[in-house]
Amino acid sequence: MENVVCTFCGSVCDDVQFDTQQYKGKKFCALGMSKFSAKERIKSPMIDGKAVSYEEAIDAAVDILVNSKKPLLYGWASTVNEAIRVGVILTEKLGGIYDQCSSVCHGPGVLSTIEEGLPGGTLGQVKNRADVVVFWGSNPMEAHPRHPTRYSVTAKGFFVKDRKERKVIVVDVRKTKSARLADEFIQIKPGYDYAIFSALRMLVKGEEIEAEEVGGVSVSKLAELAETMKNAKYGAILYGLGITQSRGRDRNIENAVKLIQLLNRYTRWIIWPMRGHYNVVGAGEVPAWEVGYQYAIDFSRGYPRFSPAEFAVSEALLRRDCDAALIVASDPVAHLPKKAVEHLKSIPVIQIDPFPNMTTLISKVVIPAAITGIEAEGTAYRMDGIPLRVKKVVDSEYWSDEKILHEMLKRVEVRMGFS
Amino acid sequence: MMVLKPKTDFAVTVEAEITPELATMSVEEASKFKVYHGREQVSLGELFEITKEGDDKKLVLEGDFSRVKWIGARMEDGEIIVKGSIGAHCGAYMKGGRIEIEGDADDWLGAEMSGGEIVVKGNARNLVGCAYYGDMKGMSGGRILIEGNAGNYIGEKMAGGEIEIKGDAGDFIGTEMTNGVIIIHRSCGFAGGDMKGGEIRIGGEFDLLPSFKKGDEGYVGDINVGGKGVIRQI
Amino acid sequence: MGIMNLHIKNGIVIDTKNGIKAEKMDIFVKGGKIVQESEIEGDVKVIDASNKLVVAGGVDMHAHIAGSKINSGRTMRPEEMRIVRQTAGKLRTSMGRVLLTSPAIGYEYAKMGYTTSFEAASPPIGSLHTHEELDSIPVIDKAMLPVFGNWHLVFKYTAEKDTEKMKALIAWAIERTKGFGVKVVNPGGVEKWMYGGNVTSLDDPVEYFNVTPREIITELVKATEGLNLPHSVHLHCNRLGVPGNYETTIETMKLVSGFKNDERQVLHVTHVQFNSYSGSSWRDVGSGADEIAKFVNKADNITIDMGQPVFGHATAMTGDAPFQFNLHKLLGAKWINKDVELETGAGIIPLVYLPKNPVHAVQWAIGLELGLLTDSDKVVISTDFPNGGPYTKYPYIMAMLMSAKMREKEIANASPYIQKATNLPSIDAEKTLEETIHMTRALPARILGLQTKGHLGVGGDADIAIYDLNPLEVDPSTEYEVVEKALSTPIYTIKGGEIVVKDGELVQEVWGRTYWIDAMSQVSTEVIEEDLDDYFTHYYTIQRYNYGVEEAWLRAPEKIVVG
Amino acid sequence: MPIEVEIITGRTIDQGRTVEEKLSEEYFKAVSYCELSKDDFEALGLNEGDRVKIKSDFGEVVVFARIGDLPKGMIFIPMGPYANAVISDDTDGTGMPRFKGVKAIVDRTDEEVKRIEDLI
Repeated sequence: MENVVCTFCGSVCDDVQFDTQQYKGKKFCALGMSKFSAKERIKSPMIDGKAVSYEEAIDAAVDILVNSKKPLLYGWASTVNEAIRVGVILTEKLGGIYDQCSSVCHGPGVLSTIEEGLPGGTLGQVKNRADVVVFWGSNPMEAHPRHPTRYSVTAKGFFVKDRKERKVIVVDVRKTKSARLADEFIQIKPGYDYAIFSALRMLVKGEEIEAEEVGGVSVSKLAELAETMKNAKYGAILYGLGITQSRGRDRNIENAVKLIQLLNRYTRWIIWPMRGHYNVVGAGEVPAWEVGYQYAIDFSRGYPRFSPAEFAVSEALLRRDCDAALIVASDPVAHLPKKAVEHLKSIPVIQIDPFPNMTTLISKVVIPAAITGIEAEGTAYRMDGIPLRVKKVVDSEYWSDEKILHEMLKRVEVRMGFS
Repeated sequence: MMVLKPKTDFAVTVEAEITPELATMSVEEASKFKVYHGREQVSLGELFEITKEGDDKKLVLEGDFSRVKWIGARMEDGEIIVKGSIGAHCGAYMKGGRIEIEGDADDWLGAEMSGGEIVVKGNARNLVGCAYYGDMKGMSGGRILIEGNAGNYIGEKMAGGEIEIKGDAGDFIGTEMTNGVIIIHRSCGFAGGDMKGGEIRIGGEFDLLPSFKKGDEGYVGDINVGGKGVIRQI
Repeated sequence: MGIMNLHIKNGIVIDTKNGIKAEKMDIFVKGGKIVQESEIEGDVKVIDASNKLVVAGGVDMHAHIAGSKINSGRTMRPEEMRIVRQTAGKLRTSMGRVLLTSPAIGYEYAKMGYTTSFEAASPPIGSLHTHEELDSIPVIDKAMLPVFGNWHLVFKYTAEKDTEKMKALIAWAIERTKGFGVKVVNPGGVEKWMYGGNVTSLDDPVEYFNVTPREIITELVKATEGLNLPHSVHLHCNRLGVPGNYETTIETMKLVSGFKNDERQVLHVTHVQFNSYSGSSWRDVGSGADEIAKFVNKADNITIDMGQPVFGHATAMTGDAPFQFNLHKLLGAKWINKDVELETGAGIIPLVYLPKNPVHAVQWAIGLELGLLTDSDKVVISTDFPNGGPYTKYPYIMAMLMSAKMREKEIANASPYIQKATNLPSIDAEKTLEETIHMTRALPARILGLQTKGHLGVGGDADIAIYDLNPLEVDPSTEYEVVEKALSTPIYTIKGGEIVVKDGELVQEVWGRTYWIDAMSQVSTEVIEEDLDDYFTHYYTIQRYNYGVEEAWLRAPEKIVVG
Repeated sequence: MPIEVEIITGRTIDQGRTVEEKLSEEYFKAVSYCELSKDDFEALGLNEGDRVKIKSDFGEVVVFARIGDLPKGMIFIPMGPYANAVISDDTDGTGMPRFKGVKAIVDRTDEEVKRIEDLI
């Protein structure tokens, strides 16, 4: 099969091939290759570890959800928009909390967009035009292995035809694999991205800085960077978790956006996050059009409210502000801070996922799902928002996320008197 | 005066937008006041024991209110005494009156308040006197005193009034503030990013941004926005 | 409730397409269509419309209701989204002040008696997203217009003056995007923005591609007319939002003087208010509406819509990215920009129109001037939602056009600058109710080429609005408050034969269709195969195989075959 | 002598490759280690395969130690359950825990590295 769409990372490569007979991929990176390979599955729906039918598991799940005062519905980044949409409506009807993986990934980027916007562009713009690319706190070589060749480093485009015509800079606190790929690596002190962006804004405007160094980098070095940025014809900052998960979080990005706003007064620059999961963008876009917000949404009053400080998954758990959880296509037990997991362990958890993981170990109801992109189709948004239809390439007995959630929604509407 | 005590440990957080106005009602009337416990809308009397002593506009909260949100939101006068700790959004949009918290305060204390006074004997968490998501202006008047420490994002987009913290504060103090005063007696992280006006007084150490210049009064900035804010060491 | 037969009895019908001017008559509905009385059999629900105005459902031909632009706007503006219009229950929760959630968009149109709306600009590569949002909007019928004016392949065929290739590209792109027509936004200017520029006239060359806006527009009109699409080229002119731009707008309209189409206009110029400024800066900005209206009235092949600003909150969102950057600098506002590879760009900025602000007041006055001075058969009511404000204010705009007295009252609240900068204060003209009904129903349906919309003749879609207004008795000139209120809250909105709104309240949710145009039989895409392959192999970041939208992915597609 | 460090967590190819097989030996191997600078590694007297105990204000965890290309005083742990035992759960009002830049103490230990299942 040609033109298969990879459902691992936010690069969503749509030029890969998959041999359904041998269950093996071609042209994939190491991450995609592992995604498109046979591995252990959850064998059947389970309640308290005992195998049951889909219908029984869904009934048990619905029981938990309608009896809870405020369920948390979390995950979503590794499934398709069609399933996410049902999930948002389900949360709305249940008066629960909808949150998705961004809240431990690029959620701060949403907060910065609220403050300052997001001057951006698609990855094709980077490929075709960017003569300066700055990876800031991002490490594509390990997180998005084909990103550099397809879009951002060696990619050949309409105006920038060659790697030699593009300057690649990595800014990070450690010398990552991506740093070795760059023309220049600028090592900074952890926690000082914000101050460095402030310094670059000063330097771009031609203001003098009294200090000799900022965030572990000499001001003369920063002045050089500012000059490179001003002299670019079309530049791009592609940022990663290095600035969203460290000191400053959203404020780092906000300050970076202000730098980009300023640079656009001299030349053209864009900034864009290096989103992780293949459809984490959809997990934010779908609720945005359905209910107005991207993540951390509480429906307990019958209408959506947005507040990451309270309703992001970590906060909802730390504040004990949910008394049941439905986890879809995610593994919060493996990816949340220990203390947040403690509360999750104390409430009834329902899991929908193709693969057993750490959350399976604490779940009361486990519902196995078809693997999206292999056994189920649907729409996903690449990290830059480009929509792509992921494909079903093999048949499976497993139900899709969309079908499972739709069955849940139907029952919830009946139980809550909405139908 | 009206006294409220939680009857149980709540399953999830409770949202109770009560103000001293409640104390002017009879116990029976007050019991009927609607609050949220998760998606369930319940009456105040279901969750709290309510007693009344005299007619003054004063609310006393006894027991654990650390998971009760929006207490004193939009209040205009009267007094609230919290014997323990209080949940998020306490005194948000407050216009007048007084709130005293003997324990700790959660996030969004006095967010967008325009008048009145809040005193916290313990610590406060984040977003004290801040603007809500997407709003242009944080606290614009009144006074917040925190005798312990405070968290991050204090007085963001502050446009007036005063916040005083006797202990340490976290990161990003007075970001984008335009007016008002923030006093931190001990240390904090970054202060005054993109501030246009107002004053931040700091007793201990802090992270000075490269976009401030030393003047006679202290550090002036943020130069990136042509700001005339002042950060002064006390 | 299901589809039922309806008998709408004794209503006062205005149906300009069929020449019905406020006549008492009955309307019959079966299977979602308007039928003859004789076709009705079995159970019939009778709606007593005695002394009530009965008209076709409104048609919004230009609004930004779906896709990455409005959705990015929602993300950037939680302050817009937290207004609660309806809590969750049987129906969906409905949210938003001017920007709205998808359920709110459908509900609010229905609650105003509108049943069709067109998304006015979608980046072709993002069309699947646009359709996902359209599919999440309840009640109304819809369609979307992909943008062409800055597409590299359009530049290429413009430079080559190859109409056959341009036709093939348009037909191919509309089929791939499941789009409806040819939208053009600041042709050439957005490409120049990719390196920080913009065009300043119709003859500015676009570097590298060796084309000018004049050539791009001309070639696109030529190809669109060659294909005889139901809708003409739908143009957002160059120099939008620049004082003095009215001259460019007129010059642009002159470009189509040699084209003629028996069915419709050959050029629809959209949200013209933003392109009708005289003066040389914001300090001396004035109205060029008079000149524009004169030109349009004389031309028999051009239509326009108003792009009327409404005082209050709005969000600017357009493919005109360089304009949005200027607005960002002007207002110091937060700013989303989205460059879209090889095709287009976009920008989003929050803004608010203040009556006392001289510029805003001038913009407001110009919109109304255009509505008043242009023939009612050539100007459609629009706010360019959400650029000029909420579409829920259409009844306000209708009332304003019908009442000089109402305008006088509003003018008194606006900046006095409009007295010298615009003609509005001296305009006495008043549109009739029939004319404003025409400008919101039959006219937009005709401009879009929708045969079954905007009228109540047999065979038409049973999209009907019934308002508490007796056109035989009401005097809109003096009773403007009554008129505005009545038009804002229909007694009934019927969509496809189903009652969705009763007494201003939503009673059920139905799902409309998505129209799209298939003109593929008229072209051979062979002529552009090589170029498509070249672009997808070398410059796009997605495979050609994965480009576009299949019909099966849409909720309720309705294909219109052309040729 | 224990040393003071700052913890950075992040993705690695091996963590990504095994992320859908969380209960496998490969995933365990991919996430149950930390990298230290050569200087710190030697200062703690470590050899390949040795274990260290990391303690922060938020918890402690035992992991295998490796040398990485890091500045002195910084350790790197692949994102996952071992890292999450010691990173900061405090979101500082942002909803985002602090996965990077958390202060900790690292010392050599003879304690075993817990299996994934035993971490819960």
